[in-house]
Amino acid sequence: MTNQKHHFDASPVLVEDVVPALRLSLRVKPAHRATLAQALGLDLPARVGARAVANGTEALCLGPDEWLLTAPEGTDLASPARAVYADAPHSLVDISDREVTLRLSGPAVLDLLAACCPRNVAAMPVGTAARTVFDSATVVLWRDGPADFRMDVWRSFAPHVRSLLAQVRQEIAAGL
Amino acid sequence: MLLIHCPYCEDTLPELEFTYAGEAHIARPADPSTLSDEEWRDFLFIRTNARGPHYERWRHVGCGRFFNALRDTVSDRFLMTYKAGLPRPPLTNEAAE
Amino acid sequence: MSRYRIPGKGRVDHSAPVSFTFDGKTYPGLRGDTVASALLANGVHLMGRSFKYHRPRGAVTAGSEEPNALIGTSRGPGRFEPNTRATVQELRAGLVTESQNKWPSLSFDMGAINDRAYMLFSAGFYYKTFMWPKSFWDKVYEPVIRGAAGLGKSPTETDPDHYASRYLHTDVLIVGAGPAGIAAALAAAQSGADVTLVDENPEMGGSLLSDPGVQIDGKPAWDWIEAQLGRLRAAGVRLMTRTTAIGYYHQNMVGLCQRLTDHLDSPPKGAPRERMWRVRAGQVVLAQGALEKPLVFDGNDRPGVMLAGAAQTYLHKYGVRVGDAPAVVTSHDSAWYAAFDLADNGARVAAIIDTRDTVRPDLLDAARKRGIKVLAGHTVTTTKGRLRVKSVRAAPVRGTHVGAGRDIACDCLLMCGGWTPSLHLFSHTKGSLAWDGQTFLPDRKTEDVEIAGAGRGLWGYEPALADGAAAGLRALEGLGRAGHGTSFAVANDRPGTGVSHTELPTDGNPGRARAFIDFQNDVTAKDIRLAVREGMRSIEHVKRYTTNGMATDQGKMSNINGLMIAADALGKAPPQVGLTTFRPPYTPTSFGAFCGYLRGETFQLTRKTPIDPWAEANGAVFEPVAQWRRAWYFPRAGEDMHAAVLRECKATRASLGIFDASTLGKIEVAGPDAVEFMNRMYTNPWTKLAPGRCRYGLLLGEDGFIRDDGVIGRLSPDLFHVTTTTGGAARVLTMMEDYLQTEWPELDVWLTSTTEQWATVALNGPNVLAMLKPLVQGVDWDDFPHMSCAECTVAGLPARLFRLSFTGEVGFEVNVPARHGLALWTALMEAGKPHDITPYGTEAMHVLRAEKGYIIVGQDTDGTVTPQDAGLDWAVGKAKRDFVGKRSLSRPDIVAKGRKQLVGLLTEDGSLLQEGAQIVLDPDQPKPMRMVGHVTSSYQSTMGHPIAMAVIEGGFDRMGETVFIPMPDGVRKARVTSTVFYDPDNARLKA
Amino acid sequence: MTHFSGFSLLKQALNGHKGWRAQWPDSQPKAEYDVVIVGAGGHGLGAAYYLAKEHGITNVAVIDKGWLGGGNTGRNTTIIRSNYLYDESAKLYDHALDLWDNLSQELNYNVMYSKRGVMMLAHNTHDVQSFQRHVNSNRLNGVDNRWLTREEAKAFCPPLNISPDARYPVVGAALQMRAGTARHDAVAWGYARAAAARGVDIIQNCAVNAIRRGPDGAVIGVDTAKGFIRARKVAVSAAGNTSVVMDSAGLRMPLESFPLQALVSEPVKPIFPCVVMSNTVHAYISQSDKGELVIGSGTDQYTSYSQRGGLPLIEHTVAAICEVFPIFTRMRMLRKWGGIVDVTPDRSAILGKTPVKGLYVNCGWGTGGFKATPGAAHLLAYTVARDEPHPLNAPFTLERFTTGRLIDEAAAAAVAH
Repeated sequence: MTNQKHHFDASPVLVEDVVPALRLSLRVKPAHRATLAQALGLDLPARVGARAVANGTEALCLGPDEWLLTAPEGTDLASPARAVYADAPHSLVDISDREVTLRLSGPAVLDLLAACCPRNVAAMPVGTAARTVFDSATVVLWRDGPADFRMDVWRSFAPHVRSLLAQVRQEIAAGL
Repeated sequence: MLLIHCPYCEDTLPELEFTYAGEAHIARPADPSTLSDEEWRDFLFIRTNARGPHYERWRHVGCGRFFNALRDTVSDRFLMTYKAGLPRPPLTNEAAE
Repeated sequence: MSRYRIPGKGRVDHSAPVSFTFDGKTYPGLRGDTVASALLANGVHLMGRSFKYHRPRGAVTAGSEEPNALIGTSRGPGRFEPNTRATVQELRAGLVTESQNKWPSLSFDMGAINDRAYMLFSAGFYYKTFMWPKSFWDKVYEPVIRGAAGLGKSPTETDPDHYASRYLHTDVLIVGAGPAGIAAALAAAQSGADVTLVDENPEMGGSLLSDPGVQIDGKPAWDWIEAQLGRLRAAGVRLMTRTTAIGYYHQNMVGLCQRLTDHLDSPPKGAPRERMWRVRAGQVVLAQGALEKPLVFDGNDRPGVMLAGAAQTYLHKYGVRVGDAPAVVTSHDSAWYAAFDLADNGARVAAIIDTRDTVRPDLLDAARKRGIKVLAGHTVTTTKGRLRVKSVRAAPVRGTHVGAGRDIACDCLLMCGGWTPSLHLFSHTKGSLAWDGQTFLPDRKTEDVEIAGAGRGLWGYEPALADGAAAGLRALEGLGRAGHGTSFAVANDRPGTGVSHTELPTDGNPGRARAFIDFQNDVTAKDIRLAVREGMRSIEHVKRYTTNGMATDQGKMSNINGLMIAADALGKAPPQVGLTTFRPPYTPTSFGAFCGYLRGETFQLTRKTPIDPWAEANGAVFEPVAQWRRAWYFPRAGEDMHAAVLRECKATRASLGIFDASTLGKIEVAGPDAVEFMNRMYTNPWTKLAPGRCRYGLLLGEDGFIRDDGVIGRLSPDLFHVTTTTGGAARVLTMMEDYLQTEWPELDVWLTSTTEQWATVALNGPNVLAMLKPLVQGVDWDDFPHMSCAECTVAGLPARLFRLSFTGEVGFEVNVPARHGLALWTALMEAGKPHDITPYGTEAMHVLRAEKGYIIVGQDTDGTVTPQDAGLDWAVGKAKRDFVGKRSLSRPDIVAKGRKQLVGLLTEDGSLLQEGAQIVLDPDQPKPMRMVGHVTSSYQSTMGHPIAMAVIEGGFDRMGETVFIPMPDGVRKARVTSTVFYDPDNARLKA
Repeated sequence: MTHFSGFSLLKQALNGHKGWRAQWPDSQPKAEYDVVIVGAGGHGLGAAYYLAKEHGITNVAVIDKGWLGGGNTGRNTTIIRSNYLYDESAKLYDHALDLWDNLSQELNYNVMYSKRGVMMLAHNTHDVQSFQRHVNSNRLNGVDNRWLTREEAKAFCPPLNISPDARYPVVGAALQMRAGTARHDAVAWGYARAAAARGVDIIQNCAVNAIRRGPDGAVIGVDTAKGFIRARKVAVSAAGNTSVVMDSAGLRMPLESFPLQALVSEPVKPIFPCVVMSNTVHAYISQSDKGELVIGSGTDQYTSYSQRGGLPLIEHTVAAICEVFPIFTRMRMLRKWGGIVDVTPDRSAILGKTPVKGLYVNCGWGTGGFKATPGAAHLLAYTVARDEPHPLNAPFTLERFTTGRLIDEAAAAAVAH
């Protein structure tokens, strides 16, 4: 007679693969953040977890000197960045193939995540993201909607994460 | 499982997102070659291992930053956390208890 | 219809019969029964045997604190568990149960012979004997002692069930859904706080379920519960039953074990058996009530002797009369109510024996009305009956004098020695307790926690409800939220008081009395006194010497009685003697629940490379390396490992070998200060390394010992592509980040892990250039010598190409974005066909590198090896003022003579040495021998004879000398050589 | 002291055990002692016993802030073995093993030393290389330790899962047959009783607040909760609290104290015949004479004196056990507790003199202190009595952290117990 806050719903949570996009790790000291932002033509939010989008390119602040940039395949961010390298030394590394991205959604998605995420995912504001842990894997968790998440997982960790998700989905489907 | 406040993320988060990184404020000597074997040993191996308030370092997987903390090793409670590079804060009364 | 079941009574479903078996016999029961209540309904009190004396025992409680009625429970293959408390296990269809610790049968148990010789088995007896003759300990005594160990039998099959876990963040967690807990939940649920209320039982309501006569706000207790739970549900409060709070950890983290399927006739597919909840609560309210204490007197352990509160619970919750002619012995008012309720339900109460001289008049009236004989100021000196109590002997006490006793016939004896607040979880927090003259109460708190109701020694429903509401409100305010107080009007409340005792006074010989304190472990009052007499002054010593409180109830029944008697024996007040620490879990909790998802394929992750599918499809044998699985070798039909590895090596030396090197750690070191950073981290000098070239890099710990190595390419002035060992990748990056962030924050350089960005394929062999050149665009081959690197395309894929060798042959490592890894591999396999390209695994890789004298960190080094020791002096930048670990290299014992140094070994008889074999200079010396080193690597080589590497004291000065390797089957002789066995002048690399 | 024997037990049984007297008196401190030992664990009590027995020094006090045997002696998983990698360690622990062998008779107290065998599981090539190195070096040192195939390991310990499909398949094992377990409390009590019988004072519930030094820098005594106690020599054997005590003498130590957790299951009939350790999956297990499965965990990541430790570590430990022994998932955990272990940079102990005259230290045993008890006690007594280390503990100096001659068992074994 357990009565959950988030009702176990008959429709199970969805776990889908997201097609790869361009993914870059940008590292630059706070002093030169503005210069880079200008060069790339998008805001580089200073608060860890905050996101900003401009013409298809999204910037997520992962740390005080670290941003994760995602953009459609073929977008050229390297050239504008290189142009300001002398004034604003930085590191821009292509990591498009380092992680794979899963989309997790559905009414019970918070239960799905609560099975392996120690942090309070329910408290994450929509439109933010966080680098956190899912079981033993380090992941970047994006909250795109109340019941809509993306999870970036290092390629070789993905099978482990997938089989955990499958177990929990089965458990949720069982209604207990 | 401890709760730890990351001074960079300005958020209080579960221990599983952090790794312990040993005693804080043990700066690497500018020129190790000038140190005696004893001084070098002290830097390498000697630790306060305080019973009570302990200055120590942690790293947060979220922002990837190392930071400092003052934690009571008897209660395991964090008295404060602060950014790397900041000077060692004095013991508060609470901490001194 | 079971003989002792009262038609229509209780919360069991009389319309839903459920049958089960106990020791092979089938019994009828009802939905809602526990095994214990169903057995009692059938008049069965004998449910188990005690640990040491094998004394017959029945259920003494009706809850999770039960020490006696432990049974084996089974729901088919792989689903057996021992030591289940019959008082907790709910009936379900097809439940099979058995009694424990008996042979041949529960009613006739040979082990009971111990009971005859009980005088020998006093506390700590085994420390005093079984020592002569010495040899008998191993051969006779210990096997016998171990053979007698244990209660139930361990499971022997793999568990087909699975287990789950979940994190939960809640504002207020309330443990215990009795009156205080429910009141607390009602208060805390105001102003939209997120509230979680948990209870270990199948139903919420706690003691109210055993007191249906009580009225709250005009409603009968059970209706009131129903209504309040409805309100809580409506307020969105999380209500969790069958959920035990097992442990209270740091900063309001509470572990909950939720039992999901053990009570179901047929669990839904995919449902976990149990789930561990890791709850982080803003505020915690502990409303766990109190535990009833037994009285301590001779024969207080016979089947049929049970706690009065338990009898009341069996009556009201399960509609079971535990006997027709109960006698009651008590030092607390609460047992009187049990007597009345039983009397009102058809039992003839033989007598109420109260140790107190004066009893509340209203209780005496109520007893008189029911015609119950009352013996105030009496003690109980003994009971009779073998497998079931038959009579109890009561005697008047005047001061210290015990008068003439009389035997009172009964078929069960209900006892009550008062109540102990259940403060186990509070103790987990290291909160302190204070003694109020009767019992311990919560004192100083270390967490944001409130304790409510009987847990604070409050008795009666009205105080408990009021206290619960107040605690709930305080919790709410602790969250910075406001709420209003509530009060409850209680009619037919059952207030009560009582006194605590040590052993009850007796006129018999105390030395012969069998007055039990810890029922399961057969600890008696005189065991405690003996322990004190033998110098055990700390309660911890008493506990450990007598095993009091160490049974599966963890002292819930026995701790306070043990303490009272120990304190009495020491002539101290209980608080001066202290209480043993309560440890998690609150009740025994299955290992499976702790495992959660950490079982089978999700026990620990296995990392696989992008090329792993090809290896699997092509019959690779794999080996685990750090978190990865790697292709070990690729056996062809009829090949064993040795044959396959040798073929792979020879093919590579003769023509072309291909190897999946994707697991190598990769770190991008980028920024204007990249070269300065590299100079500080690695032993090597980097300033003069031109872009487009690479160099072997050696990384030390600050202690001067080798930590990691790898080839490092400089792609541009500001960009280094660093590779690390497979196992070292994460460690090295963390170490670099540590130095960068905390020691050298001024440097403009950044580190990015690219281990998984790139799939890496190594190509080695004399034909590699012929095969590779046509596939590569963007490399100037005239300026691409050994140890070069470039960004280019390979087979049309964007690539980073490194010309380097870990085999001694011309070699390349091709890095392409991971998604293309498999495509690259297949393209290269295709292009390599003309050169019968041969895939090789990690074993061949080891052989090839060893022939060339290349070390493997972690195999040829073990954390105590310096660059000099490993013969890697050449990789240390002498001119550099400093680098990580440099200072340690000049410590006295690091520069001392006779350090172990890495050399090669060739056996005289051409035999293969064992890796890990030890080396001596004088094979004829006696043991302990003086060992000068050991074999670190040893392989059958492509050169027709085995080769080995070893670390040997002063090895560099022993070139050509003979050393000895004594093995069980004889002493090997080996010649000390250089570690480079193959192509010492690098002719093949320059080719 | 009443001699313990089957006969005395029988005699006492017949008169209701009235005749047993205190196994050790609860002493009050005298003004002065030849030797004060700080810490009444097995090591400290044993050292007092050997001082009295082998060196004729009986004016000795053992002082503890709590009850004797209440530290790691009473909190460990009682594993005893000596199959260590480096000669120094193997010889030291084997010395202890020899003493274990006769300890019950020597103390006239049954410490239940059970030579049931300790098996260390190898799960991969690296384990095999490292264990072969153990086995060979132990063999040439005359230390018993042999290599078992996977099937032999299974035969020796039937609950073992040797399926090749396991995440960490068992590929073999190293077995030391004369290794095993002992009853931890009995070790402390046996030494206490035997030491007291030789005139040693055991002073419980008396915290040592500071070690006092004279004008010449030499030790002159200890300040305690019960006042100043003069002493010519002070030996600190305080495990997790060593840093704190030594600090009061002005000595900073290369130590860190970590929480270590252990647990027992409900008692069951004999199912587990030996001790099994796996460094790769981080778990070790045996079955007590009472029938409980005794399971040891690793240390938590942060230094602590709280004797608590967290839930995640326990979950991983239990999971590791169930991975290697899948039949145990339906067993239940009965009790979990924590201790404080003091760890050195090279995971080997420090046993010997200090720069302070008259001050000796025995610490840094990490998770391996119990097995060393008689050996450490014996060698500490020797070092204190002669003011020079015994050859067996000579390598375990403080100086090694200055000179670099580390005894790095840590490098060889992920967890050293």
